[in-house]
Amino acid sequence: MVNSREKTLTILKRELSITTDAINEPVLLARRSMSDGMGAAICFLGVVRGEEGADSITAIDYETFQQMAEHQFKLIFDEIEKRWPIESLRLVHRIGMVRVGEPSLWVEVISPHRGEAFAACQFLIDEMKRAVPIWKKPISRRSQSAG
Amino acid sequence: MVNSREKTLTILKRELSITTDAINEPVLLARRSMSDGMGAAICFLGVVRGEEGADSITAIDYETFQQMAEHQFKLIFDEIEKRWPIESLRLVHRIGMVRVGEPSLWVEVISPHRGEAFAACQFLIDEMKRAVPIWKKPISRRSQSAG
Amino acid sequence: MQIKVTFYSYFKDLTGCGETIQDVSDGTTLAALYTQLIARFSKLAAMEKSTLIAVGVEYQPRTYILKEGDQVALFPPVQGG
Amino acid sequence: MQIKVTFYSYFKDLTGCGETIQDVSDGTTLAALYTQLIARFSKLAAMEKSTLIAVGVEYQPRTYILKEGDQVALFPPVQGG
Repeated sequence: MVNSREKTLTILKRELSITTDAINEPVLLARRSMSDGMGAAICFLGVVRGEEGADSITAIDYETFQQMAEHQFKLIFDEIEKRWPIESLRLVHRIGMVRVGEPSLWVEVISPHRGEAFAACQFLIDEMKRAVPIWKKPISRRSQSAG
Repeated sequence: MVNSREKTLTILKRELSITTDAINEPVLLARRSMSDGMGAAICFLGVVRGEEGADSITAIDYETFQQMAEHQFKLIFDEIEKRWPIESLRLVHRIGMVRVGEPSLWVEVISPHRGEAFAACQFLIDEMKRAVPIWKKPISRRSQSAG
Repeated sequence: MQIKVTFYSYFKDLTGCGETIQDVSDGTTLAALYTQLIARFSKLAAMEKSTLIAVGVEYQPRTYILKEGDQVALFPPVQGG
Repeated sequence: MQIKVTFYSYFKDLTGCGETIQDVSDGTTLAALYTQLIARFSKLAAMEKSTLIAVGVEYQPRTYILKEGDQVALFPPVQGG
């Protein structure tokens, strides 16, 4: 599943979950571990907004091609491992019906300094939006089924 | 305390705490509120690392000029309010003795989209390091008092 | 040979199905496969430029030559997050 | 007039005190105040270029002219986080 890899600076602790379960931030937070050399942790939370374009929505129905999504996330994690010294990378993407106000994405990056944590976290989300097969179907307030 | 301000896009909910109390992430997380229009929340945690330069340390003793620090943070918050549509900005900086592995800084930014949350969070930390009167005294493993 | 083709997102609505089998001859490229699928599912024609194509779990260019056992997935631009 | 001057971080070690009172004449700038302080606390001389100076809770340039009641703070570059 993993491309040829160059020598990396640190061993990356990776956790990836693509799941219909609700994202439970306190539980995820309680499972965090950071070694003495780590000085920065960033968490990003993506939440379903009440409007999608001009439309007012009640939820987004997320669909994925799960096996490929997991593989594409692994490729992105590999690339991050090559570029930045990251100790821990955890990502949860919720799929299925996610109501307005609920999180669909949770990302945590732990690294020695904040610069690389910010860079890796933004790279991860950008690349996800480019390559990971996940799609959104907004559920509109009126029809409850419009696309 | 606040400079002349241009018309802002959103009302900024601001919380600032410069305190000797330990940073309690779960409690801070439980107090988060996001309105329906908000799609992104970023948390940054800065943690005391086991080495400062070449030296191995056990803690950092943070000192502040508190009244000025609070004012300078307010100026930075004002500037962020002008630049990005941020709904909520919360920052806790711990002062006094902070041991290795413990957080000294916690920042949370909530905004409609992730771009502005990342930008505002990085701007806030950069500006803090430029202008807010807080100083570090590393406590070395050997002397327990070296500067 | 027979190639299994899976559709995701609103491509399922355009084709009216989640997957199909397409008979192709040796040496068929993904571009040629797409043309054959348009003949069966005309609504795919408008999507040709923006369609992403994977073989297995990897993206492949239109010049990719299909081989026995390949599973192809067609879908619109992704939008996770 | 008398100006209260406060030192922070290792400037307290350099001067041996957390604060002091400096007598200055009308029209004295922060630059001139600093020169007077160096006469009393010689170790400040090496720090002149990197010193940050605030009056009250605002940073001020060296050209700032002191007035009655001003409280001045001198400190090295800040390093929060």
